[in-house]
Amino acid sequence: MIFRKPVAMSFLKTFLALFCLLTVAMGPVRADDSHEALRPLVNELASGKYDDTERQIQALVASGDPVVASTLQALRAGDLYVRKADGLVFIARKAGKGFALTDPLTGADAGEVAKRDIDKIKVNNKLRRVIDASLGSLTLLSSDPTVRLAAAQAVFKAGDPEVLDVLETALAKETDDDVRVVMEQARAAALLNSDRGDAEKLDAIETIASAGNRDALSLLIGLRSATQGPVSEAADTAIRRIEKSLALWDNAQNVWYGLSLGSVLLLAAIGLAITFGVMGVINMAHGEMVMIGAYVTFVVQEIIRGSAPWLFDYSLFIALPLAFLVSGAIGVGVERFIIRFLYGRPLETLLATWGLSLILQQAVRSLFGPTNREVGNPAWMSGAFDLGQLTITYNRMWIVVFAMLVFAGLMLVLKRTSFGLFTRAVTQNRRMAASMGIRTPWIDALTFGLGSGIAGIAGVALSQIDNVSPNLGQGYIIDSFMVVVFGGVGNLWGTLVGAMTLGVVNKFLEPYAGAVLGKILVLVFIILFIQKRPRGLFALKGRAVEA
Amino acid sequence: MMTSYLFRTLDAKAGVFVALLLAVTLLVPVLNLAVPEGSFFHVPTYAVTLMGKYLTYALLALSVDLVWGYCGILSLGHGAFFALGGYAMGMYLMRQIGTRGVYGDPVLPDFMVFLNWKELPWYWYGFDMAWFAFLMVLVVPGVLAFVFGWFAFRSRVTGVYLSIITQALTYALLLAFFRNDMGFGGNNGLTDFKDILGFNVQEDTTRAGLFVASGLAVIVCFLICRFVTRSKLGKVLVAVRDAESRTRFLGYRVEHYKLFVWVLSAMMAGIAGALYVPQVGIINPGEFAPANSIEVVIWVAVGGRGTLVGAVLGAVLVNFSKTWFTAALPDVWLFALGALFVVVTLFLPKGIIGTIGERYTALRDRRASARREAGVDAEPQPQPAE
Amino acid sequence: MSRQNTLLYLDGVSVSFDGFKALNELSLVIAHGEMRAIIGPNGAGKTTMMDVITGKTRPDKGDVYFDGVVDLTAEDEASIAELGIGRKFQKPTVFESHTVWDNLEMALKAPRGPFSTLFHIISGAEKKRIEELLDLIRLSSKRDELAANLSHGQKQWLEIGMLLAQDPKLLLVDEPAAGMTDAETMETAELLKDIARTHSVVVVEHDMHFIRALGVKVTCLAEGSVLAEGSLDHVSADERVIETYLGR
Amino acid sequence: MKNIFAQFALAGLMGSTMIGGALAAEDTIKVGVLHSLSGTMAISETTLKDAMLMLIDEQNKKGGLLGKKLEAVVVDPASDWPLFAEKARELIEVNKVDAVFGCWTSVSRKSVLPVFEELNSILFYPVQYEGEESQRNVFYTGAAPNQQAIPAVDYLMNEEGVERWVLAGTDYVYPRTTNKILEAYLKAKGVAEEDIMINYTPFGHSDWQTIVSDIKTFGSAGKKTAVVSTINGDANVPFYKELGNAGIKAEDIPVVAFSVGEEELAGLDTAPLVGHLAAWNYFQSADAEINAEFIETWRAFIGDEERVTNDPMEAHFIGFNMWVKAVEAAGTTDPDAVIDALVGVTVPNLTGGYSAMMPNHHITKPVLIGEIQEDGQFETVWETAGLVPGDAWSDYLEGSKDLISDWRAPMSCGNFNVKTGKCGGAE
Repeated sequence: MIFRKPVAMSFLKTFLALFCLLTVAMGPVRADDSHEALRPLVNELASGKYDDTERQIQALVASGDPVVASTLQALRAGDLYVRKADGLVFIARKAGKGFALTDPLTGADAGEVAKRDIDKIKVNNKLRRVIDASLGSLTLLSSDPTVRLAAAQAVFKAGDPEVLDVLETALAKETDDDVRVVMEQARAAALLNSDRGDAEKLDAIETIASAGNRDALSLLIGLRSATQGPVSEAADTAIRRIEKSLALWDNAQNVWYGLSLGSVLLLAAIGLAITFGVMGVINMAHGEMVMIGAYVTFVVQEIIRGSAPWLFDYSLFIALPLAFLVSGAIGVGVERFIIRFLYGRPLETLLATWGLSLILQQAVRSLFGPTNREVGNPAWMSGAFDLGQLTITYNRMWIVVFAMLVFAGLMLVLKRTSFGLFTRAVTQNRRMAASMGIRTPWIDALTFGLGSGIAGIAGVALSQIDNVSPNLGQGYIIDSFMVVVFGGVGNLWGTLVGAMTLGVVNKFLEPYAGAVLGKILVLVFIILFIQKRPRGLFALKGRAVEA
Repeated sequence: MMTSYLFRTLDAKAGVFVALLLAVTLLVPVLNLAVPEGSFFHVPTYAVTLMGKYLTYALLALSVDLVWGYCGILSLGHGAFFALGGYAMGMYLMRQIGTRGVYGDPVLPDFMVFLNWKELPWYWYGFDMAWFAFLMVLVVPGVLAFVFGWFAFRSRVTGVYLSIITQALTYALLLAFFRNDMGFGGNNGLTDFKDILGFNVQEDTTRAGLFVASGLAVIVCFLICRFVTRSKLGKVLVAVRDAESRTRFLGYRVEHYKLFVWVLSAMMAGIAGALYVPQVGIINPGEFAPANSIEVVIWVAVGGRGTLVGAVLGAVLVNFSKTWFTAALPDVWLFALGALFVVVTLFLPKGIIGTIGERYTALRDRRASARREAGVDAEPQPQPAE
Repeated sequence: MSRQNTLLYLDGVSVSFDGFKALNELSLVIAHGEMRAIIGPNGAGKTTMMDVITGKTRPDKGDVYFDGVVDLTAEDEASIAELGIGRKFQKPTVFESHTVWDNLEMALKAPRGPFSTLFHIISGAEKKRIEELLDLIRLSSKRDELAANLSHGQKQWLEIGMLLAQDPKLLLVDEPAAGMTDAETMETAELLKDIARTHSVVVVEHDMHFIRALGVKVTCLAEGSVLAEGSLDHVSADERVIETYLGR
Repeated sequence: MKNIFAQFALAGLMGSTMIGGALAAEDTIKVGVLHSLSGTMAISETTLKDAMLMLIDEQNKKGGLLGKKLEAVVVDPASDWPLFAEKARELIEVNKVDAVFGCWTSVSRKSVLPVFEELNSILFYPVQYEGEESQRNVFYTGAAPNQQAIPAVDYLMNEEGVERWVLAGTDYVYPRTTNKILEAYLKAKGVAEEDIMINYTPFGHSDWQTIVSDIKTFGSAGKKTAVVSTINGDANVPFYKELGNAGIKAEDIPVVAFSVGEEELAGLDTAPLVGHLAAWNYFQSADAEINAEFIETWRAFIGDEERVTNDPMEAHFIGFNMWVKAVEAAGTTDPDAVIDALVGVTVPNLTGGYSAMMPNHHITKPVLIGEIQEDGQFETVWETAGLVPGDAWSDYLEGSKDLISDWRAPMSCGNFNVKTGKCGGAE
């Protein structure tokens, strides 16, 4: 992402001038007609293609007037419009029906106009990069460290030698260590493109290599091809070093991906581990329970968007219990009206639940329409952070955590509560349990409800990474059955281990075999594994098996 | 000897059924070809192909009923054998296109041409010969079933475990055939067939012919199933279904019996697929979809598990209502279909034929028990587990 | 004693499920033509012993030989049955959805391969044999009934009939008298004695009257190994037997 | 008993056909709508069904066609490809429709082709597709590769200075072909082998972690990199979510998609995607009176003020109007007459211009490159100077570069080989 286009160069040169001007007279920007000289330049932005726009920006910048910074920001944000009537350019912001115009130079209010009276001045990704780079080198001295950080990163990407002096001044002033590190990087990057001596460049390579991340790698590869002699060699060795370490990190990355995929599988399967694993109901409607959970999330978010936007970040916490209740309630209903007539006839449950899944899908389709519905990620679920060289996205991380919590919670319920005790009693020996005064019908209903409810909250999690559409459930049902059976029916630990194993295996196969073949291999693996252990990973042993 | 075999295979009930099937098989084409358009009795070609499709489905259902109804092997992956048979036929039909493809390549099918394949992959050899292709229709599903069954049954994979790995099998094949690198046309599958054994597949006469072929196939396979299930082997199969380990203690090698019926059933499914493809005019990986296989099981369950006739009936009935619903109430037909399944399960637990049969025997028992000496009480028995 | 001229020979057989020792160094010898009664408290390992003999359960260690030469631990259920060991289960397990007649026909000694059964047509001889058995087990009148509709006792007998139909060298009979009226019990005892004339039999039973009626050598198992062996009187006089099983 | 059932099935079947016949007798012109309303494709196709109903509605308000009312016959092929063929046959044979508007996936089109050929009816196919086809009874109102993919690549190359390419797609024929074409095109433009990465994923792929990180890696080779995505509709949402979370910004690695329209974007939070691109022949944001009208009618019809419009809808809009015009010109709905009349018909498109039906049964379209906005809309950042005529046979594929299509007499051939001068492919 380094561009050495003459255009960029020359107009960045002028930023230097601009910068000096800033340092000399840091006084308040005087809003007087001294800017009027820029007026024609600004208005020119409205005409021509992107290349022209780039030239115009450069011209603007050349004027060395700090006021253009705000104009450029507006341009980047797409807030710069031209008034059709007189071809004047304004910063326009939505105000009620129309747009409120402000003069880009004086900042004076220029009244309101309707949408149709003005035209947006379009920018594309390239122009955005250009503007970023220039603004970056402009804001290196901002008082706000975060701004400085952003600026430093922009300059690093640009890697433009012209900003070296600015960088060095900034470095000298810099107090924040994090920012300093990045600035060092940026300086090195810029230096490598400058005409400084090899000695300095070799140090620069060291500095960059020490970052050891993809950006550094990309930069060095570019350098290797661009230069020759000792620098090129040094770059080459550095590249190999980075690549080696990255190769190691890739394995770690795969493990992480595997675990995160595994926990998705776990979430999808764990409800089934109860309805199918514990109760022996071949529950084909399980996927739909998950889907319903996802739709609950959608509804909750819709309501929040409409009435209480400030709640949005908590939408999931509101959705979780609701999803559990809704899916759970449906589950109980299903058990009462359908499943309970079918105990001891697992195959018929397959048939009925299959019919049920068709009905539920169509119901949701009629209710919410067949298209995807938008479920947003709350702030704390978006973005990623770097752990060493692996990027961990927040939503994946929270889903892993969530899956573990759900599992632990379920274990607790089944092992520690009297309800769990009853459940196990009923599923192991219905008659005996009944004779001991356990109200088996209700235990059945509640157990099924529990399984469905868990599926529901799984839906909440899955809504964060996948489509929310009537087909959501179909995508997971098969995998879920695979996981449960692979792990060993009726054994929650099996489900956990099974899910994680399949996830990791899948993710280690994918880079070599590709996504499709990888999945096929996993399925073959399952088939073969079942030959080895006909009752799954965690099979029950002893006489109980035959019983 | 032969006579006793015949007697074993064809009792009165089966006779009626076969006669009826035969009648339909022969009557429909006549009504389609001989009777003029306008006439009330004219059967449009549309209906012929449609019923032809039903018949192939019926055959598929028959094959599932044989393993599930009589041997308790619940296959959630029979669609795989069906599709493989279909692909074998499809490959033959593709080769028949010859230079009539859009690129006019004498050897390569169109999809290979525009994906820049240079020559025909080895596994396509021989499919230009009808006899070889038709042989493959039996061999490919048969061999897959044999290999899969050999391992699964020997290591005593049973119940849901077996069901799920059959599902894994068809799912894996689904993904595999989706890959364009496999050389089976990827998602588009094989289509745009021109002619079969020299007859244009779009001719009414050809369609009628295929219909008759399907009808006969169903009849023959039905008789084979009868022959198998009514034999001592059939009794052993049922024994395996109800009490597998007990059968072992009688000295029967359960895995051999399972393997035999499993392979037989897979071949039937293959034939069904092979007859299906030329009638619907396309074979694509979608046929491997686990959902399809599950639906087949449902046809059988609706008709009545372990009654052969029920399987045929269920397949026709469910698919007929599907056709009807999708046209009559396109927006909500899934409700109708889903409801059908639920209702059947709840109120006709043994399926249509099964329930009828039960009523009948119940009646007979009541008569019998009147005569039966007192003091002997038949205690209720639990349902045989799957 | 050497296993050469024995019919069934168990030596130092141990089996454990998840730590629980079902059989513990069990040794037992059945001679040709012998009839043996096995008694013992629940969990003594009686059924497990049968499982081991019939190949349902693999012993962790120990030898199990049939006819002195055949190592049963290397065979599976089917081949063991083929060798001539028939078993009747504690809980009567007949094929519910088959008629009495079909149950016997399937048990009848004949080639067991799929193809031979596929083309099998029942012969006069076989019919005759089945008739005999029906008389023997007193079920002639119920030949066309579904086994499911038989009473408990009748099922026990049908299963014994199936056992005979196999015409095995050794019969393993697990609690034949369970759930029978006293009359039935005595009849069953008689039946078994008849059988014992032509076959070797191992009977597991709790019912002392029944054992006494059989009047054969008795082995008492406890905690997976032999506690005492000998005539019923001798065994029931044994202190430990009284302690662990008969009670005072 | 069983016989009764069988007879019922038989009778019912005939019954249905009879009813069909009866309906056909009524004095309406029937239009078939063949879009999946259930199954995996319902997500995209249901909208088109509604669009067709609206168009037919509007036409009837204008007094119908040839003095007759139009009647829509809707069936549900349920995303089941053989069922498409069956339903097409039902529409034509039983319901006696005069034209069919439908299909989305290539396979569904392939599946119905023989039926339309045999029964000589008309199909309007509204979705962008891989080309390599020109059939007498089919009119392709969606984009051919040269009306979408190639201009998009040109834009990235010229305007954004992209030097390194990731061609990511779902593993089916449209992406395969498009990528083949693009690969050939890029190489022709002097892009090196190692600067092209091609990646295929299964349908409905939902776990994009590995691929996204691969793209990141591929992008860190010191050259400006872009992703050309032919990922199938449903898999896009998780893909973009992963992309957004992994912090791949449009400024760093822009993604240009060919199957992501307003409908797909409605399904996700577009904030992190701003700046990523899509190439279509129509955007809802298109600044034209006729478009504003269309959107208004659509929202009124569907009763949802938020409902979006998209490119395939425009395709149906164009196709339907072309058919109407052709029928009026021919004065009959007889297929042969209409098929001939259709070639050369010109109707307004929704981007303020006109689209014409060409002899190869494809149409002329403008190509627009749009950037994703926060509000889930696209902002056109670039468009072709004039209209681009759809090219049935790509010039970048060996098999087809010598083929042309012209359904006018005397040639009337869909795959005329200019080398051999023969109709009927390469040999």
